[in-house]
Amino acid sequence: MAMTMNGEAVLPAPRETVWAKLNDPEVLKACIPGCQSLELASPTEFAAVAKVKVGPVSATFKGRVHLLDLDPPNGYRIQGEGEGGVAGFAKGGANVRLEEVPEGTKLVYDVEAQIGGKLAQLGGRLINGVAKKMADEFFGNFAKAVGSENAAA
Amino acid sequence: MTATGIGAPVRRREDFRFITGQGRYTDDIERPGQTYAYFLRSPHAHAAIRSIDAAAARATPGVLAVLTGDDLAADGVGGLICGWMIHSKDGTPMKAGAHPALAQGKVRYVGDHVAVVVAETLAIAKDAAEKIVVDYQVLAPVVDMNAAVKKGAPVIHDVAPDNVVYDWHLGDKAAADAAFAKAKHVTKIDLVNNRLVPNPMETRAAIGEYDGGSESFTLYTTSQNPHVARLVLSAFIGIAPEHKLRVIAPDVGGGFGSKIFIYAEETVCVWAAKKVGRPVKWTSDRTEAFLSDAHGRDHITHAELALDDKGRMLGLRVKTKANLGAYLSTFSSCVPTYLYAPLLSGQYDIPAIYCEVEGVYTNTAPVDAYRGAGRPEATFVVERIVEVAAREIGQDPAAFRKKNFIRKFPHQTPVIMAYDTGDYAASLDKALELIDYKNIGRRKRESARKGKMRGIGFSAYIEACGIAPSAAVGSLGAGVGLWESAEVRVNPVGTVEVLTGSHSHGQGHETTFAQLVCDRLGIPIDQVSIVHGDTDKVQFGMGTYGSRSGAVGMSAIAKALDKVIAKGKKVAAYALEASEADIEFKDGRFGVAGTDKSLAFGEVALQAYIAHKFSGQDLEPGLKEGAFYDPTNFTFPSGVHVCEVEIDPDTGVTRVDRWVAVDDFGVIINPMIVEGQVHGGIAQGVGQALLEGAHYDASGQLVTASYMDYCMPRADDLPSFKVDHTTTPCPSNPLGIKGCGEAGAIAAPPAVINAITDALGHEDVTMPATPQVVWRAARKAAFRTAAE
Amino acid sequence: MTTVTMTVNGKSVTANVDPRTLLAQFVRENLRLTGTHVGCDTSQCGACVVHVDGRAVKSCTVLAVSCDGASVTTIEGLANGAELHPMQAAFREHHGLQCGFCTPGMIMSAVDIVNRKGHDLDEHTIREELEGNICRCTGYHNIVKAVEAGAKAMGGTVAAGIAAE
Amino acid sequence: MYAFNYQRAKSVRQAAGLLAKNGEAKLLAGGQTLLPTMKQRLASPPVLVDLARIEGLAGIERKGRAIVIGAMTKHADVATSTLVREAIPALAALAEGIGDPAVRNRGTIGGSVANNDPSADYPAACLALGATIVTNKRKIPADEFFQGLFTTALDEGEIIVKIAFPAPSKAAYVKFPNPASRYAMVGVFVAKRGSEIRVAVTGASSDGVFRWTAAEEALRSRFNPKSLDGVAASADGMISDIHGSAEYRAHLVGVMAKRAVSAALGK
Repeated sequence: MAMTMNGEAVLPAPRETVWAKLNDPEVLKACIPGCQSLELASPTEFAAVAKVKVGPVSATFKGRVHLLDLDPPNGYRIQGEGEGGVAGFAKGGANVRLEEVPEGTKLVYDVEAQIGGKLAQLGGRLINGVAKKMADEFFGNFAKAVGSENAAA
Repeated sequence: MTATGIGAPVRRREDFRFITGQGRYTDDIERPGQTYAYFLRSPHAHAAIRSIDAAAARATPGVLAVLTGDDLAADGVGGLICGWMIHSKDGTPMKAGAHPALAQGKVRYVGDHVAVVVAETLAIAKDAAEKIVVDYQVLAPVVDMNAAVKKGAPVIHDVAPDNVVYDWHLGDKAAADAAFAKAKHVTKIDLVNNRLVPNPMETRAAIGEYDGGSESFTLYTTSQNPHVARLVLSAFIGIAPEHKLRVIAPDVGGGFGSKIFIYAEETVCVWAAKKVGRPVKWTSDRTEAFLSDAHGRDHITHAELALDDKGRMLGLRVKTKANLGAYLSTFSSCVPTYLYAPLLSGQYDIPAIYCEVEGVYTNTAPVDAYRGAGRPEATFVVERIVEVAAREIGQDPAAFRKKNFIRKFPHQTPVIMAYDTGDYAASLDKALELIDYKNIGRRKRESARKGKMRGIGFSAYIEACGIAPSAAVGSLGAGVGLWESAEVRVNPVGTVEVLTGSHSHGQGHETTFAQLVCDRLGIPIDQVSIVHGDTDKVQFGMGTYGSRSGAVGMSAIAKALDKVIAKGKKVAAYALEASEADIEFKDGRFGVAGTDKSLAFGEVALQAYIAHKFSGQDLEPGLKEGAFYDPTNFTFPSGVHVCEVEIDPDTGVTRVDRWVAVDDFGVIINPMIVEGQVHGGIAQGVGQALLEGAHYDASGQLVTASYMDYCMPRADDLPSFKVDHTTTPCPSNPLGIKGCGEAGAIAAPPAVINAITDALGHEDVTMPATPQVVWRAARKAAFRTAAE
Repeated sequence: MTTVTMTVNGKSVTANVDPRTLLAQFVRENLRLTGTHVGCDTSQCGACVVHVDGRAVKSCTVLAVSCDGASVTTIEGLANGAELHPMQAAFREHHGLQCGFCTPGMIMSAVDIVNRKGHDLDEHTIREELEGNICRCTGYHNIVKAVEAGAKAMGGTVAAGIAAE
Repeated sequence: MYAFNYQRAKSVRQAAGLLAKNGEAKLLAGGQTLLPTMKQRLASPPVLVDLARIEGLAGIERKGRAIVIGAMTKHADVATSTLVREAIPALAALAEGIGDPAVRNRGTIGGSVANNDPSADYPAACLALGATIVTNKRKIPADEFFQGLFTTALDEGEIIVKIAFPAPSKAAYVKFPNPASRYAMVGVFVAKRGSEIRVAVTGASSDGVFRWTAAEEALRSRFNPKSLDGVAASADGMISDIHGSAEYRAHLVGVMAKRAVSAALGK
């Protein structure tokens, strides 16, 4: 099942700072919902484990996260795919653009995600909502990470 | 008619065990030492398998084996087959891709079988399956039929580089084109016949067993045709020679076609039983059933009907794409061809018909016969285009049909079939009366006052049942002849065992077949037992599908009974010391004509076994006769179904308010059972029209893989039905039977859609006409009305 | 493993079970009462309906361990010896079954409907109350008739003829 | 199903203790959602804490103008309760429409509310009636309790004990069931108490139950279905699946709301 969504957030930090955070594995780890580990395999590739919990469902996905089309400090594409065992698989990506605005940096994202296997077979009504929630959480967490860092500084 | 003879609504003899929980279905059977199989299935619609690492799974305590396609190949186990050869227009044979029971190198749909784990418990098997690491190279899938045949589409089987299985046709193209050239009016429609999942309530199950001492196998399985399963497993797949393989189909919880086929799981259970040296049991869960049972229907069709200035039909042209899924299932190739196009004449006198069918591979579950198999698809085309044509030329749809009905029999259609008998107008007239057609206008106005929209829809269907004359189907590409066998064993005490090659999985054969025996032999029904579903008991048979059990299976029994009576006369002649020519058999007694000397059937049976009075050379002892019956023609049940719906335009909810079915099934053995078959068929047809649809997303994931998303008809989705019949006995079999099992599923879908489109005033409604579909269509209707 | 004791069809049974054992598995596999069927994975088809302490439940969605101390009735416990329960008799009389697979759950649900809604049931009520039981064979037409007649018979308003049949 | 350790709690305190000991433990209330999920191996709690034997967790009582329902009260018992039928017939009717009869005999109000499935019925009743969710730690107003898809105000180890529903003067719940699953595709609960009008919508939004404030405002001037003419729910954020697009769901919210108002007026 495939779905797409998009959104944007204005972050109170300069674009270079935001860009650096977008490339910081520790920040990414803290922002990916349910992320249990994120290990650097190369500067643009990570091995990731994330535990996804939605209501009664919980599934652990193991896979890779890649950073592609790097265009500092304007944006990149973050892409991942994971195997969730019985639950099936998930893959998806987001195009992230950073624009300078008077308040700081505007982050604009387009996400597309696809799942297969048991979750796709059984979870039809929930897939969109879950994907949206996870994207919102990721970028929400990211905004917080940028915000708190900035406030602390 | 006696209380238990032909025509009596005898209560079913099989029911006691079912209503008391004593039915014995495959999963109810527990074999000593049985192990459990669990299949690892592909989560991808299309992928190459680079490697399978099963070491961790094999090392799991309690695991007996993890087997893959490589193991199958190493043992020389053959692939699954498609038993009906179809040739394309250009004479080339259909392109059948290899179909291994466990994937070899590639998976082609979500649910395709990758490996099997055999373990002490199902839980252990599942745990171990999670440890198997499959390295997939994911390939682009193709799910949509139109996309599959486009240049550059992903190739599913190398033998079919354009994903076309066959490009087939039937009929006279030149004659059809000529008819259209002189037409005054041409009606054109585009239709989608939605993909369905059969969903018998009992899922498939199998227990394979191997006896090393006798080197023989036993397979307990949910089959509609255990002998065909044995034949295929033996002759084609090469599991064991036929005499070393016993297939038992015990109580089977519904089939609807989906249990005719020889599937991967059953095959693997038999093979694996020898490998692990223990019985191997597999029971499908419902999600597995959705993924891996053969689906039904799935056509895209464009059709055109040519009419003259008086509204008479001149010609019909039909072009269909049929989705056959990722592999050719056992009978899949014949369903959209010879079970479809020959029915396109419907009940109508159409001088010229031409039909083209393209069979297409996609990365979806295989598609094969499902209740009606080809005939519902044909009826949907015919009854939708006839309805639309009547509306376009402003004629009453009932009158338009009547005007075009075939009236003289036999009638040779332009598409193979020779209809033997029928009275289509009689069924229509009766249906119109039962639905109270003359007051439909008043009922529509009443609905409108409540803000609802009411519509009425007709479906005048015909089907070809009693499949099938062996010579006829042989000439069309069938791998086997479709006769049926019967054996009647009369015991010395006069009780009778009938062994039949038909198989009952809800049809009530233990009752109806016994009624025939009572009728013919004049003995009480409790002295008759019907034996079926075991290849060690019944020598051979073709099984139950295509509404053939009555017309073909019972005809074989009737033939064997005739032989029993003939032999009985000989026995009676010896016993009564009379000439055989003077022996008459009537009301269960053999008597000497013109005398009061007679013996009851049971007494003659005893004499046959005592044999004291025989001269051995003239007459063998015993009373047991067998027969093979090969029909001379198909049978042609027909009828008219009328559906009345009321639509809530605010929500799009369609309520089926009235249903009338008037069917001509020829001679009816048990009206109670026949009506039950009609009810069930209508429910499946209404399900197709309003509720059911298998839906794959663009990546090939089946998103309707449980009852959470696949909408099964429930009690409150349906009304009670008014079911009646007319009768023209079938002339081609000794009992006059036509067949009734599929009629409802064939007739219903166009009746529903015709009713909805009547209510809405336009034709733009697809199946399944879910609330959302109808809501949109109702809005379109409102815009049109506003614009007028 | 957890010990569980319950009364099934009037008989006390005690077993040591893996806690993940569902009630449906327990009656089918441990007790070999195979009249209770499993037809789906999502608690919708109703083939597995049994009564726990007099109330219909889907035994595929109940843990056996949570029925400790409970009284369970399965389809096998409905008839009184050779004498059919009036609802069973009505299903046979009205041809309310074909393949028989959904039938045990259907009958157990039907008895529960009567227990809750009384003996005089109209078609609309019966159809609504059967929401949790799926049948693929009958189109429900004869099931509805059977439930209506069975309900009446349970109230004793129909001659005992059916029950004694 | 994966193996798990089964614990039968005798008190809420003990249940909370078991949860505290194992963060992955799950509570078994009615199990009508959890057990099917576990059967599919989509949940693997190592410990299952059964609440069924805790005394006092099930039951219905009247306290002043409110109906208080114990967390382990089954849907069937709410549906047939004389107290509920007299004080809040709409709530009894809602309970009678959950799942099917056999599911209603196992499923519990506490389980449903704690799960906060976006298609569940009870959250709409809680929100529209202004219920208070009482836990082993505190009292949470419904407005604060439901926080989006499967998300609630419950902390780790917090257990719902009971739910208090103030009786409205008029109320009704009308739902449009998904044809297949029979879950609410759209369910609208309308309640009027004095001048306060609350309209809660379930099934439609991927964020779960929400109050439809535009409809509340429209109904405040006059509690009549006609007041909702021209008031349209936005399709933004609505669930879109094979059964219904966001647009269709948004449309149904309007239709169901009108029907609920009519029903509340006894029409």
